[in-house]
Amino acid sequence: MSLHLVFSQNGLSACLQRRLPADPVLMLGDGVYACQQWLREQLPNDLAFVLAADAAARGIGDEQRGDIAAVDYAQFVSLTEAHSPIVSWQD
Amino acid sequence: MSLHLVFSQNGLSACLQRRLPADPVLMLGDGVYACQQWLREQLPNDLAFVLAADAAARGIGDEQRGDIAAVDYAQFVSLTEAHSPIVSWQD
Amino acid sequence: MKYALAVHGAPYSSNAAEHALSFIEALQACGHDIERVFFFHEGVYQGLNGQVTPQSLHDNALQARWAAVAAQGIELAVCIASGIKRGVVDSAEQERYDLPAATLHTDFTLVGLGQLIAAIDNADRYVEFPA
Amino acid sequence: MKYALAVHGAPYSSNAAEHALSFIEALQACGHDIERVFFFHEGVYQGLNGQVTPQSLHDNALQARWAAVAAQGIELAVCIASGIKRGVVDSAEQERYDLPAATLHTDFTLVGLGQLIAAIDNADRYVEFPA
Amino acid sequence: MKNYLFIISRAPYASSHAFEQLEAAMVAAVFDASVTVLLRDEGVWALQPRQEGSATQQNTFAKALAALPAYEVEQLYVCRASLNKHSVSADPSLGFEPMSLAAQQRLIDSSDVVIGGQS
Amino acid sequence: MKNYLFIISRAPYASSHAFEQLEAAMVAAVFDASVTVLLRDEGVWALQPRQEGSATQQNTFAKALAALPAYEVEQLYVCRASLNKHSVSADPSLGFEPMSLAAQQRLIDSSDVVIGGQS
Repeated sequence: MSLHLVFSQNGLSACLQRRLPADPVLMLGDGVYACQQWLREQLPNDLAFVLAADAAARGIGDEQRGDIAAVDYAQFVSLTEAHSPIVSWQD
Repeated sequence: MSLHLVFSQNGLSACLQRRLPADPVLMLGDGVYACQQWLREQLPNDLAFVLAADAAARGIGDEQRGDIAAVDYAQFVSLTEAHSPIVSWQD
Repeated sequence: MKYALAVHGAPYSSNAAEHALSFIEALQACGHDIERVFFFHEGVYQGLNGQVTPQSLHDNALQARWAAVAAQGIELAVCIASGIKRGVVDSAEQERYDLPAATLHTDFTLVGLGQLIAAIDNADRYVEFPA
Repeated sequence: MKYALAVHGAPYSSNAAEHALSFIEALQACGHDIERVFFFHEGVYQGLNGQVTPQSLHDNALQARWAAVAAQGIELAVCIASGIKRGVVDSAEQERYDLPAATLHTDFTLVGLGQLIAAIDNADRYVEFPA
Repeated sequence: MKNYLFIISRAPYASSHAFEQLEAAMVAAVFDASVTVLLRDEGVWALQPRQEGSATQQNTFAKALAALPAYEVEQLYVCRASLNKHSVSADPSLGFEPMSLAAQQRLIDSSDVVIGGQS
Repeated sequence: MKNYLFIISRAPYASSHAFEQLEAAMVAAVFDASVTVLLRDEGVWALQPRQEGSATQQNTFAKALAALPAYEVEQLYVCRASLNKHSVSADPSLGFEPMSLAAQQRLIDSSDVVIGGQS
């Protein structure tokens, strides 16, 4: 099963069109701004993650993130252990 | 009167929202791909220009360009002589 | 007329250099003056001194074209703040920070952001070539 | 597990280096191996040897962090084709093309694109940090 | 001196573009130019409340914005349409006034110099 | 060897990203890997007919694409939705087969390695 790394808001759109519905998505860098789109489209929150440090830097807190889990780099590593291929979406 | 330099398709959208309706627009680089949007929105063709060399490299010919004039660098210079400020839109 | 120009893109990441160079050549053919060319943001990479033009692009050797511009007395001004953090340094900065090499091409010069504003203020037109 | 990593972004143009470095540090804490870090496209600028970290960012000195990675025997491999056209050259290329300076930091090495493919093929995972 | 409009259209942390634009605006102000700053498109993320750049060892961009009035850069605008598009609730303490697209058209037209084409 | 999917999502002439992606795909093929190329989003401009890179002293990207079969890169796909979005009439001589989004989902899922995150 693939893991998708999303680095921008446009990246999330491109990813959502091309990912299997059960694939998890990690939003990082400016990708953390895309968590609002995830919530708006009512996608399953258990498949979405944001990188905690990048979200904190940008002021993306619980309000913007809802139930999407914030993960640290160790959890980022765990996600990559469990999935292949790993696909990056910058756009 | 301003001259707008548009370097991408998104740049044209950002420009069109913020330009006065009589301002001319020169599309160059990947901005030449935006001439289809110009035609689709039925904007006045006498205000639009594409840089000939960039259009030729990308295969943007008469079919895509319609009545939008292709200009060389000397004509690009003339446009900048006649207008100020000159605003670049990359996006 | 007097023109101030800015280049914001690195080589191969955008057409900023090709556009600026062809525009400069056309400005000169029209008899205009160029106050300064300012390299800002990633545009500072245009000034790296070790670029090897791929053979397939030999008609478009950017540094040879920049050299021709510099030879006419036009200042190719690299933003010092944008440059030194990215590793584009002249020999003065190399000494100051004890760096292994000067990486700025000798046709270019490191200057402060004030020189961008001064050039624009002296010019009739400002044209920016983005990344 | 064995990981192959790629960095596609230049310093200050993207978070590619910060992401890759923190990811590498976490991989090592988890006991994973890193086959190679490959710098491609504008990522080659990570290897420039004259970068001066702004004082305000001194906790985030990228080259000091890359040095720590290299010190553990992990290859920091700069794509030679992407590098030399952009001006990122080692002393061998400096001599070959008669350039004014070697601009590649000694923690990095210039290699061919084949080394990207070889690293990926030997690894269990490939992770790419875009521009 | 001419009057300058600096447009910031990129988000602040993934690249240093917005920081560098701000430096240029401050330098223009030091030269006694009349300086206006406009945030548009992804640049409006600069006004997101509770930024904490230290989480990624960076400076906090909102703090750099807050320093603008000390440089006598006091004409601060943000595109209202972009705020709405990205659902950003701008931190009001930063003093950026929401501006319509029509007003942005007039602002650009009345500027001597517009800087900010990178994005 | 693993099977590789190279995704090109940027237009060919403003940056060398697409050219460099293609070089990487050819090298993987030289290593006898199974290589697939997918053009999506602005990458579909690579198939625009009548390109003439020499107009800007560049190589013609379509010619580089045409060389792929010589490297035994023969699985060539283009996103149909992106072609439609940009109104590109792909040059049929380049041999790229239009692919639905659903098929792209399966293609990505079945690849060992996906390269092309820059854009």
